[in-house]
Formats: sequence, structure tokens, C-alpha cells
Amino acid sequence: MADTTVHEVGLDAAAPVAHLDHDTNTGISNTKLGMWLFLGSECLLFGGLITTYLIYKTPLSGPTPEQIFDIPFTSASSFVLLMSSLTMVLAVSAIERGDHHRLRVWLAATAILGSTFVAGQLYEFTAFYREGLGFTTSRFSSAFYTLTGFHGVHVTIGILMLVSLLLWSLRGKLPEHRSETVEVVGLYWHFVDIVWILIFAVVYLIP
Amino acid sequence: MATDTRHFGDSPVDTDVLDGAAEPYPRNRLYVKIAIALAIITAAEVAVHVFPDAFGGAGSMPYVISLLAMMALKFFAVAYWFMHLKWDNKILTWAFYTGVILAVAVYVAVLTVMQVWGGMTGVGVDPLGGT
Amino acid sequence: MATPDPGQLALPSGNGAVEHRPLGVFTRPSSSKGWRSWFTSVDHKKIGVMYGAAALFFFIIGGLEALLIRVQLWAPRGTLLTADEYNQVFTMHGTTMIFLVVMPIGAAFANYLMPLQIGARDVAFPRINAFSFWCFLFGGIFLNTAWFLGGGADGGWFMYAPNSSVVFSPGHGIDFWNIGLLITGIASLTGAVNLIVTVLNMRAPGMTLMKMPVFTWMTLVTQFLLLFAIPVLTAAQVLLLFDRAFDANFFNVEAGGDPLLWQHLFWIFGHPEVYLMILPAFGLVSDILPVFSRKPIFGYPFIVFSGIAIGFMGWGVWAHHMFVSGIGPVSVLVFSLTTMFIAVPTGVKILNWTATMARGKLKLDTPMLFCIGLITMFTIGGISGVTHSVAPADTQQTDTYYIVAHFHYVLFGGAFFGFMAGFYFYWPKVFGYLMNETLGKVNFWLMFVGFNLTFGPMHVLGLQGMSRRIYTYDAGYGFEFWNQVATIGAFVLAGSIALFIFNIFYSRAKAKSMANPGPDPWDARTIEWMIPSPVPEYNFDPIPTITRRDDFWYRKYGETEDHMPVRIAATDEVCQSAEGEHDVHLPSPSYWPIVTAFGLPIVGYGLLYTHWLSLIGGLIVVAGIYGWALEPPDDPEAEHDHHDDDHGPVGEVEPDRAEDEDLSESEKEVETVG
Amino acid sequence: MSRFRSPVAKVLIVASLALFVVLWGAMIWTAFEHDAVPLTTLDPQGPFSTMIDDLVAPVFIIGGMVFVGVLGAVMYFVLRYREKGDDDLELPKQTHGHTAAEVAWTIAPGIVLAVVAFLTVGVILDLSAEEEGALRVEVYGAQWWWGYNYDITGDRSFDSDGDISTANELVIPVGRPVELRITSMDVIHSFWIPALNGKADAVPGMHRDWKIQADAPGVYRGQCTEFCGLSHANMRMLVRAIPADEFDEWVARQQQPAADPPADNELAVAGQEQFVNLCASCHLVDGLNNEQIAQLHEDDEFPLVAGVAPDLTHFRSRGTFAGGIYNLTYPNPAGDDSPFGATCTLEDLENCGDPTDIGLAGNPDNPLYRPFIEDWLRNPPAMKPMAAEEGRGMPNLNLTQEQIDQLVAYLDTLR
Ligand code: HEA
Ligand code: HEA
Ligand code: HEC
Ligand code: CUA
Ligand SMILES: [Cu+2]
Repeated sequence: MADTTVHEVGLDAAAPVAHLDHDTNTGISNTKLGMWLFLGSECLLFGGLITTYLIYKTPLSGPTPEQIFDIPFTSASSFVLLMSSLTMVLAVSAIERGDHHRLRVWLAATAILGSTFVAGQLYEFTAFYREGLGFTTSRFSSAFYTLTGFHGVHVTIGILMLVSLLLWSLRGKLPEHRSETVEVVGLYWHFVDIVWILIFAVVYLIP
Repeated sequence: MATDTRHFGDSPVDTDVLDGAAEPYPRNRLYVKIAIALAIITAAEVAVHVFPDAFGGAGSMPYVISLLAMMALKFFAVAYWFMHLKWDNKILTWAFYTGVILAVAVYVAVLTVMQVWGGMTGVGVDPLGGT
Repeated sequence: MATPDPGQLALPSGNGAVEHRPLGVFTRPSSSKGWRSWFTSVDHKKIGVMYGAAALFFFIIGGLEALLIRVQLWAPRGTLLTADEYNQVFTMHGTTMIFLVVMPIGAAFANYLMPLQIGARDVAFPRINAFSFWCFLFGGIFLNTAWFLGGGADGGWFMYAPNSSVVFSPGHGIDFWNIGLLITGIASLTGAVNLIVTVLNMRAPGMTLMKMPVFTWMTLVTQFLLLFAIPVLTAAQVLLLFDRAFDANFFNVEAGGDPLLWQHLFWIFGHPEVYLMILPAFGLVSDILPVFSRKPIFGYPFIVFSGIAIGFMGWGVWAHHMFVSGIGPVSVLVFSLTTMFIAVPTGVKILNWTATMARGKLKLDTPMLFCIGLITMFTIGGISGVTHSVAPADTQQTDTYYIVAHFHYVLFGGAFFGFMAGFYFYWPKVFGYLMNETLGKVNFWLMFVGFNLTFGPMHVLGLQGMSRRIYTYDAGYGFEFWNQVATIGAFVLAGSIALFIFNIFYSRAKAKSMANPGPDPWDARTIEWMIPSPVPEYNFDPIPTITRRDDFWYRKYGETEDHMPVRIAATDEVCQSAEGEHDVHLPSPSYWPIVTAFGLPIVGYGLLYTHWLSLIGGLIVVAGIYGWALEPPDDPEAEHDHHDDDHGPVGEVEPDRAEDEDLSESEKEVETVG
Repeated sequence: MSRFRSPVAKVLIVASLALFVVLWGAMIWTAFEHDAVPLTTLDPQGPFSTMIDDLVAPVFIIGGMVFVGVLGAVMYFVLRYREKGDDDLELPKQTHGHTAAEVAWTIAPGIVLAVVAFLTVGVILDLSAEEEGALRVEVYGAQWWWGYNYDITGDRSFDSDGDISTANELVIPVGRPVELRITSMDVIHSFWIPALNGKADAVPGMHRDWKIQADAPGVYRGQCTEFCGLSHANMRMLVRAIPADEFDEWVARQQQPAADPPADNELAVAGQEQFVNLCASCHLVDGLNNEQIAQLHEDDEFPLVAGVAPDLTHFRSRGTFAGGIYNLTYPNPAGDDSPFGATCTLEDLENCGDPTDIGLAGNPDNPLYRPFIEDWLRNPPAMKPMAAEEGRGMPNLNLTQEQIDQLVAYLDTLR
């Protein structure tokens, strides 16, 4: 095995972006690696909840998924969340270019799309509730609300992070060399989107 | 994995090169294209749901498989392009997909052991049965 | 942190200058001395020591619970404890020992040692590290406050549904268990991310993965197991929490809830859990054994890969805890076979250790004795494990004392013996004085005898049909004799623990009049032994460049053609000295980790008593996170100012590992909480 | 550093190791002693448990050999290669590994395990095969006792006419396989008669098949082994295996509804009245309060979480009660473990076993042992931890001694 020292293989040490983590063995910053590991672990959390849902999706009493789901509505909100991934990635690319104006625009857009999604979900929950699907109604309802609720909480936390970034940026505390912060929040955001991609297909579309 | 000190894959675009750059960022166009593709796939998913009979009826094998395939496509597209796995160090891909694969493996096993495929278990049908 | 040069400041938006004291409320803590520094420290060594101390404290609690169990079972129809009390005691004993003793001792060694073994200044995220510790401690305390608030959990440590539902356990005990372990789960998960990043990213120059000490390797595997196992438990616990707190139907059989779902989720976590309890001890043994055999570890790559293999295979065997649960013959068959073959990689380890001893020159000091104890006693436990994996046999054995014997042999005879070896071995490095050898040896033999007397008889009891988790048994079943032996054994074991504690203080008192043992009292092999004992705050100065496995050893010894070692340098020459200027920049202490962690148990109490309290707790958490996010990871005014390239010979670069703990990962915790 | 050359140290080591050897020797020896250990797993009495035992034997032998091998190697190396003294300083050769050895000790255990796996697979399949001509019994666990519904008529239903229900003691014919369908009323329990087969969890909401068979008449004891709350320790059961003809007689007796007590037994007549008032809301006595119980089932108004209490129709045909932990009758003469063997009589109580050897009773035809059952009626939670106020277990009904006498007299008629 070649005994290269870390220094030789790290990123260009002169790059301003790299002042924090340029000397890691892998060349990836600690934060980013940490976030990815965390997302890997989240897979098992959501996997568990999705599994639970699949086991419980036919209720013994109360409304069934078929009776209650409003696919056109959910399709629209899924689409909204999907597009927020685009705005997010554009925000990341904006800050990497040093375009702080666009960064703010895209961050705000992402946060707004995310909020639209959450609002849609809240609306959906109230609609379901009025149709007689309370949290304790059946095994299906408990599993459904828990899964989608967990996802909704993740989205909400993502929105909080986006808004914080926006404020940071407006106060001039988000220079390019911290672009990675935006990228890492972006990873989280995309992951939340990915989870919804699964939920949309597995929960809503497949009977 | 052993020689992890090597730098894998394309290095991310060095930001210093782009500092203050005014010209459009070439990757953005790619991002938009991907987003359009994702939108189209989503539309296709909904279409399958709306016209289940074209896919052998709701809940049939082809129906489920086509939905799962489109879901997987979207999943990987977001991870690969939007989350930069394409350009980043492969160790990230490796870390994340270990989680994904593990999750799929164990939970599919659970569903199999609990006999969820093809209709529900007898579970709950007869909660206090037999008295 | 490097003051950014003016070029960087001239960026279009924002600047690199860090603003300290962002909230103006707290002055940032700066001292690294005095008792208060422990609460704000982000030093991996202090955190490691706190993990160890807290775990030993919980070990005494768990041990006293065990003694209650043993006294109750001394004779038929014991009257020391009521049925209810007994159920709480054994549940809390198992929970405490596993979550608050063995796991954190593993974390203690990982925290203290792993950065030293890879030549790092600290872990990747020092503040998250502090946060992990405080979560663990507050979670553990939260769990144990149940004793004063209506009684502990009473469902057994695996808390099978639906016995854990409100209907069957109306008190708050199980809620304490559930929420407490959710909080310690946050500790484990954040710790796992932190330590994995540390191993992958922060190794000294030249330390490739295959040059890492085995303990570091096993830490890596362990933390990966935690990373992926903890969320499964979290998912299960969330279901239980919602069932108990909000009347959900996950385990409500009448609404179609399936009790087996809990079992699957629990054991998908639970089995990787048992391996992540043993692997740190395996790592310690793999590093200690060669020192006292005066020979490198035999088959290093095989030791490493078998560890990885155990980690992987551990994911495919969980249902061996469910052989009698009714999962169907096909599943039983599959899991029976997968389980058996885990003996292969484990055997590889055992046999490689044995081969390490062969043709060595064995110094039978206390750490070595405990290593040998582990090899032999773990083998007994492993073999009884294989007898369980034979599913039809397990239908006779499961939930009897034969199982209790198995897991105490692997956990006490394996993990704990390994930890004892680690304690005796690393004590001088951590505290700067050697433990008394004679007491140490008596400690070992007493523990060896006590251990076998306590847990050996449980094999017989189990095979003769004694169920576990019974608070009483009747005369006429033939259980009296061996129970008495076991109870006597438990007190011998308690004596050996007491002797260990005594040894700590006795040796410390003695050490005052003795010379410092120096960096390398054992003639050891790995680089943590080339720095002063106790380890200075900055660990290494300069960071060594690693050229081979057992790098420190080969700085001291060369090898002839036929692999005979020859001294090439005196130990003093190759060790680093504590004297001189050490102008090393270190991460600054912070209040926020402890503040943030402190909010969590308050949320917990709120969930149980009044929801208002939850709100307050939640606000503390959020405030903590924002304070944290706004606080720069490093205080520019801290004592040591950092100048690039101000130390170390060329080639021994001290990488700037100041971590970037910005919003993103501090936020990340919110959502593990949420 | 001390190298353990002092005689004291040697004594310590030798004593410890000797103790280790003696301990393990004694353990192995006693483990295979079967006298007076009624729950032992190593003394099979039926074909299924024998299959398991035949599998366990080679596994134990292999395990023992592996352990002796590892221990032997370690001990040998310690003795052979330990540092002999302070002048013994030369360092050993630095060997790093040996690939052939590694391959060998990866493959060898693999082969050993493959053999074990092969044997295991066979037994798993055999044990899950269906048995011809089996008697079917539904077994349900409830906090903290067992109930049994027999499919006597063979119509795969457990409650058609002619089917019978009992509790705690399972009576089976010798030599005939018994197919159990196991479930639970509340939490998970585990049904286990070590002499007849391994255990099987009783999971609420799920029925699972299991089977037992006894080769010889006898009383076979068991214990609930899945932790099921407060009185898990006190949840036992026993199986009485009796010859087929006796079994048929027993069934015929069980099929009868309970007769009213003879009018001349005033105490029992009064007891029946008490029973209807106090006990019939939980306990079924077939022929006495069927409608009442059926109605309660319908209204879902059982005061118990579990929904039922033990069927008392033929209460006196059992030798034990309360989850098999108390003797209802005087036990068989010492040493006689036959199910309905030699009967001891009131006149000759000397000849009976000790009734306070709780839970070891034998023949139900033996005279009633009153102290336990009286205490039970006086204050059940004191006899067996139960959470009656939470709907689990039998409450204290604050009966007077007179009521107790009447009730016991009545229960004694339920043969
Ligand atoms: C440190 C923790 C630890 C470790 C390492 C192990 C290791 C193993 N365990 Fe254990 N186990 C527990 C902790 C652990 N276990 C706990 C806590 C429980 C109970 C939980 C509860 O119910 O409360 C449990 C329960 C448990 C069960 C369930 C029993 C039941 O409840 O019915 C089973 C069943 O298969 C099992 C099997 C095994 C096996 C096959 C191994 C193997 O990994 C062992 C492999 C090692 C060896 C075999 C020895 C060395 C090998 C050689 C020298 C090579 C040659 C060997 C042969 C050819 C045989 N364990
Ligand atoms: C690593 C884990 C671990 C450890 C170390 C131990 C240690 C011990 N265990 Fe534990 N045990 C478990 C994990 C562990 N156990 C688990 C998981 C269960 C299952 C629980 C369940 O079923 O849910 C269990 C269950 C269990 C049972 C079965 C209970 C039952 O099923 O009914 C028994 C019974 O004897 C027992 C005994 C003991 C004993 C005697 C010790 C001894 O080794 C303890 C020795 C330690 C001491 C005695 C402390 C010494 C303290 C002092 C000397 C104090 C003096 C000093 C000062 C005050 C400063 N344990
Ligand atoms: C609230 C319900 C309830 C009432 C009322 C009740 N019991 Fe019980 N009884 C139980 C339960 C539950 C058990 C099982 C206890 C156990 O063994 O764990 C039981 C057990 C018994 C047993 C032992 C049965 C066996 O085979 O093990 C007897 C005898 C008995 N009860 C008699 C009575 C009498 C007589 C009365 C009235 C005076 C009465 N019970 C009233 C619930 C009740
Ligand atoms: Cu029923 Cu334990
Ligand atoms: Cu296991």
C-alpha cells in the first residue's frame, strides 16, 4: 500500500473553500461525511416505519386507504416537494458560484415549496380526520399518521434549517467558503424528498 | 476501501475557480433536465394509478412492478445528481447505500417472515379466537 | 482558528471573521482545569473518562440489583422481594447492564483510545461528542429516576408487546424505560456518526486502514453497527411510545396489532447490539495480547476481516431469539443455519489469539490474565450460543437459565473480562499510575472463580428446567443447590469488584510516592504509548507519521532477516516528552452540549406528567441548538493561538482538524430527537 | 514486577483452577441426574422430545470437544511459553501470520457446523410434520393460568357438542400424538412440557400448531416460560398421560355438565347459591351458568382483561389449582408418579405425600386438601400475586369462613 501522506492527496489547500477540512484522509469534510452517515442510518428508521405501515395497511375497522386517499391532491403536493429539490440544488450551485442573490432566492423558494407541502399534509390530515380516520381509529390509521407525520416533522425541521440559512445569508454570515453548509442542508432536504418518493409510491399508489 | 487515502472519482468543482463567476453554471442545466425527467416520471406514476387496467389491474404484478421501478428511478436520480453522488467521493455512496441495502434486506426479510406478501396474515382476524 | 487572510475577507457577502459570544448571555467557557471544566469540556479524553466513570457507577447499581436477584433466589419461596419488585429489578438489571454499562464502557474506550491510536487531536465533532455523553448520562439518570417515581420498568429488558402496553403495565415504569432509552439512543447515534467520521477522516499521515490498531478497527465496526441498529430500536420505541401515550394501535391485538412486529424490530436491533457489545472487548484483547506475548497479533487481516464479517452476519440472524415465537418452520430453519455459521468468524478470532500466544514470551501480568480469561470463558459462552442456534434444542433451552448462563458468559466472561483487561492495561496511560499488580492478580482470580460459581450453575439449572424471570421457585424441582452456589458466587464476584475499586484508590495513594510510569510501562506496540502518561491535552505534538502496523514498536525495534527483533532505539528516545512549548490549538469548551442534552429528560418528564414541561424542555433544546449553531467551533481568544506550521519536523504535518460544526449538524440532532 | 513465584500465589492459582475443574465436573455430572428434577430437559418421555435429545447429544459432545481443544491449547501455550524469569529476556520471533493455518481454521469449524446444520435441518422438518390421528386440543394462556378446549368429536371445531373444556391440567392419552393449537387471551405466554417437547409461545391474535406425545403414563410438569407479568413464576401446568381406555372414561365424565349437589348436602347447596351470586360472573360451571357467561361474552362485559377465568365444571378432577402451583388434593404416595395411580385415602393420610410440597399433587381421587383452597378463597392475591384491581386475576371477595366452607363443599362436588 502506498504510504502517501494525507497532505499529498487532500484537496488543493489553497482553495478558500477548503480551509476547514482540507486535510481529512478521505478528502471529504467531516460534516458532509457525517451527514451522509446519518442519512444512511435514517434509512433504517424510515424503513421500520414503512414496514410497519405495510403490515398494518388493511384496517380491521374504520376507513380503508382506498376510501380515504385523494390521489390527485397528494400527487400535486408530491410534485411540489419534488420541485423543491430542484430549487435546493440550484441554491447550492448558486452559493458555490458566489451568487448570493440567487442563493437567497432559491433558499426562499425551497422553504416556500416545503411549507406548501407541509400545509398540504396538514390539510390532508384534517380532511381524513373529518372522514372518520382518527389517530386511534385502526391499526392502519396509527401506522399511516405515524409514518407520514414523521416525514412531515423531518420536512419541518428542514424548513427551519433553510430559513436559518436564509437569515444567516442575509446577515452576511454565509460566505462562499461556507457553501458546504448549504450543501449539507441540501443533502438532508433531498433525503426527505427521497423518502417521500418512497412513501408516495408505496403508501399511496400501490394498493 | 483499503486505499482510502486516494481521492475517488471526479473532484467536486473547485469553487475558487468559480468565485464570482458570472457565466451560467453548466450543471444547472443538467439539474433542470433531471427535474423535468422526475416530473415526467411522477406523471407516469400517477397515470399508472389512474389507468390501472393498462397494467393488469391495480395490485397486479406488472402494476406494482412498474410503480416500484419508477419509484426506484426517481430515488436514484435524486441521490445521484441532486445529492452529488455522481461527483463526490465514492465513500459517500458507499456509506449511504450500505444503509439503503441493509434496510431493504432486513425489512423485506421481516415482511417475508411475517407473510405480508400476497394478502394479509391471519393476524388480527381472530384476536380472541377460540374461546 | 486561523485568522483568515484579508483576501478571503473581501468576499461579496459575509466574511470569514467569527463572532464570538453570539448571544452575549454566557461568556464562553475557556478553562480546561478545575471541576467545572468537566461540564463544558469537549476533550475526547475527559469525555472518555466520564463515560467510564458513569458506566462504573451504573455497574454498581446494576450489580446491586443482581445481588437482590441472587438473594431472592437463594432458597425456594424467597421473600426478600415481592413479585412486582423482582420483575422491576431484573428488568432494570438487564437494561442497566446493557445500555448503561457495557455499551458506555465500549464508548469510553472508543472515545479515549481511538483518537490516540490513530494519532488525532480529538474526534471529528468534539461538541457533539460532549453532547453524546450528556445524553447518555441524562438518559441513564432519567431511566433510574423511575425507582423514585412509582417503580421501574417491569417488562423484561426486551419489553415484549403486548405485556408492555398500558393495559398490562399501567404504571410509568415502562415509559421511563422507553423515553430513557430513546435519549441514550440519541447518544449512541450521534456518537456513531462522530466516531466513524473520526476514523475515516482523521488518521495520522500514513495510517492507512490496514495499519490501524485492531481496537480502532473494532470501534469502526461497532459504530457502524450502532449507526444502523439504533434507528431500528428507535422506530420500535416510537411505536411503543405512541401506543402508551396516545392510544395508537400498533400492539393492540384487538385492533389487529401484531406482537411479533415488536419482536422483529427489537431483535433486528438486539442482535447487532450483542455483537457491538463484544467487539470493543475483542479489539482490546487484540491489542493487549500481543504486548504481553511480545509478538505481533497473529493474522492481523483475518482478525480484522472476521470482525467485519461478524458485523455483517450479525444482521441476518435476529430471529434466533424467536425460535419459539411462531415464525414458521422455514424461517426457523433459515435463521438457525445463519446463526450457526457466525461461529466461524468468531472462531477465527479465538484461534488467532491462541496462535498469538504460541511461541511468544508470555508476561502474565494482570491485563494478560484477563485476556486469557476472555478467550476461554467467551468460548464457553460462544459454544452454548451454538447449542441455542440448533433450533429444536433451543425450544428446550430458551427462556431458561441456560440462556441466562450463555449471555452472562459472553457478556461478563467476554465483554467484561475484556474491559477489565483494558482497565488494567490503560490505567497508567489515563491516570499516570500503575494499578497494583498483586491486588490485580488476586482480583483476577477472585473474579474468575466468582464468575464461574455464579454463572456456571445456571447451565445446569436451565437444562433442568428452571425458567428465567421467575421471582420464586418451589421445593421439589431440584433447583435449590445450584441456586445457592450461584448466590455465593455472586457475592464472591461482588468482592472482586470491590477489590478492583479498592485497588484504584490504593494504587493512587501509593503512586504519590512513586515515579511516573513513563509513556510506555508495558513495552507496548501502538502509538498511544509514545506520548506521556497521563496524556497531555493536545495528545501528540507533533503528530507522528505512520509507516507500518505497530508503528511504535518498530520505532523501538528492528527485525533481522529471520524476524528476530533487535532494539534500535531506547524507548525514551522515541517517545514524546511533556516538556517544552506546545503551542497546539484545541477546540474550545462549550456550554451548549450539556444545555441541549439537559432539555431532553425534561421533555421526557413532560410527556409523563404535564405537557407544559415538555414545552419548556423543547425550548431548552432549541435554544441549545441555536446557541450552539451560532457559536463558532473555536474561540479565537482561547489560550492557545494557532500559527500554521509552528511545530513538527517537515512531513509530520499537523493537519488542521478544526471541525466545522455549523448549523447543519447541530440541526441534525433535532431531528433525531423529533 | 511479581511473576507469581511466591508459594501463596501458586496456592491461589492452583486452588482457583482446581475449583474450576471440580465445579464443571460436578455440573456436568448433576446435569444428567434425572431424579427429583421434574422439569429437566434431558430426560425425554415422548418421541418429539427424544428427537430433540438425540440432536442435543452430539451437539454437546462437539461443543465439549471444541472447548477442551481451545482450553487445552491456551493452557499449553501458557505453560510452555510463559516468561520464565527476569533473565529470560530474549524476545521471540515476530511471526505475523500463516495463511494456510488461517484457511484451515476457517474451514474446519465450517465443516463441523455443516454437520450440525445437517442434523438440525432434519429434526426441524420432522418436528413440524403433521401427525396422523392426532387428538386436537386448543391451548390458551391467560394471566396466569392455562385453558384447554378439546376437539373430541374430530370436526376441527373446539366447541361443538361433545367437546370439552378444562383448565391448568391437560389430560392426554398415552401413545397418541396430541396436536395443540396454541394461543393467548392477553399477553404472550409459552407452553412447555419439557419431557414431551420443547416450548411454543402462546401469542395473542395468533394460533400456532405444536405437538406433544407421551410414551408412558405419568404426570409431566411444565412452566410458562415467556415473561407474562406479575405471576409469570406461578404459571405452571401439568399433563396427565393416561392409557387410552381410561382417557375415554375421563372424557365421558368431562362431557357431562355439572350436576347439582345432592339435596342432603346442605353445605354444598348453599355453596352453589353463593357461587351463582359471587363467582358465576367469571367462572363457568357447565350446566349452571352457561347463559350468564354467554351473555357476558356478548356484552363484552367481563371484569377481566383476559375475559375469562378457569372453567370449574369438573374442578375436582384436577389435582392442583391456580396455575398448577397449589395442591388441591393430597399427593400420591411418595415415589408414585403415575397419573391416577395408587390412591391414598382419608384414613391413611400417612401414606400420602406431603401436601405442602406445593404443586406436586397427583391423583385427583385423593382426598381434598383443604387449607390451600380455603386460603385461596379467603384472599387469592395473597396466595398468588395478581393485579385483580386492574382486571387481571381473581379478586379478594372478603368471604366469611361460613361462605368459604359452603363454597368448598360445593367445589368438592364438581367431580
Ligand atoms: C456479547 C454478547 C453476545 C455474543 C457475542 C453472543 C454470541 C452468540 N450467541 Fe448469544 N445472546 C446474547 C449475547 C451474545 N451472544 C444475549 C444477551 C442473549 C439473550 C437475550 C435475552 O434473551 O435476554 C443471547 C441469546 C442467544 C440466542 C437466543 C436464545 C434464546 O433466547 O432462545 C441464541 C440462539 O441462537 C444465541 C446464539 C449465539 C451464537 C451462535 C453466538 C456466536 O456468536 C458465538 C460464536 C462463538 C463461538 C462458537 C466460540 C468460539 C469459536 C470457536 C472456538 C470455533 C469453533 C466452534 C465450533 C465449531 C462450535 N444467543
Ligand atoms: C453485561 C451485562 C450483564 C452483567 C455484567 C450482569 C451481571 C450479573 N448478572 Fe445479569 N443479566 C443481564 C446482563 C448482565 N448481568 C441481562 C441482559 C439479563 C436479562 C434481564 C431480563 O431478563 O430482562 C440479566 C439477568 C440476570 C439474571 C436472571 C434474572 C431472571 O431471569 O430472573 C440473574 C440471576 O441470577 C443475573 C445475575 C447477575 C449477577 C449475579 C451479575 C454479577 O456479575 C454482578 C456483579 C456486580 C456486582 C455484584 C456489583 C459490585 C458492587 C459492589 C461490590 C458494591 C460495593 C461498592 C461500593 C458501594 C462502592 N442476571
Ligand atoms: C373477577 C373474576 C373472578 C371472580 C369473581 C372469581 N374468580 Fe375465581 N378465578 C379468577 C381467575 C382469573 C382465576 C385464575 C387465577 C390464576 O390461577 O391465576 C381464578 C381461579 C379460581 C380457582 C382455581 C381454578 C383452577 O383450576 O386453577 C378457583 C377454585 C376459583 N377461582 C374459585 C372461585 C370462587 C369460588 C369464586 C367466588 C367466590 C371466584 N372464584 C370468583 C377470577 C375470578
Ligand atoms: Cu405466562 Cu409466563
Ligand atoms: Cu442474538
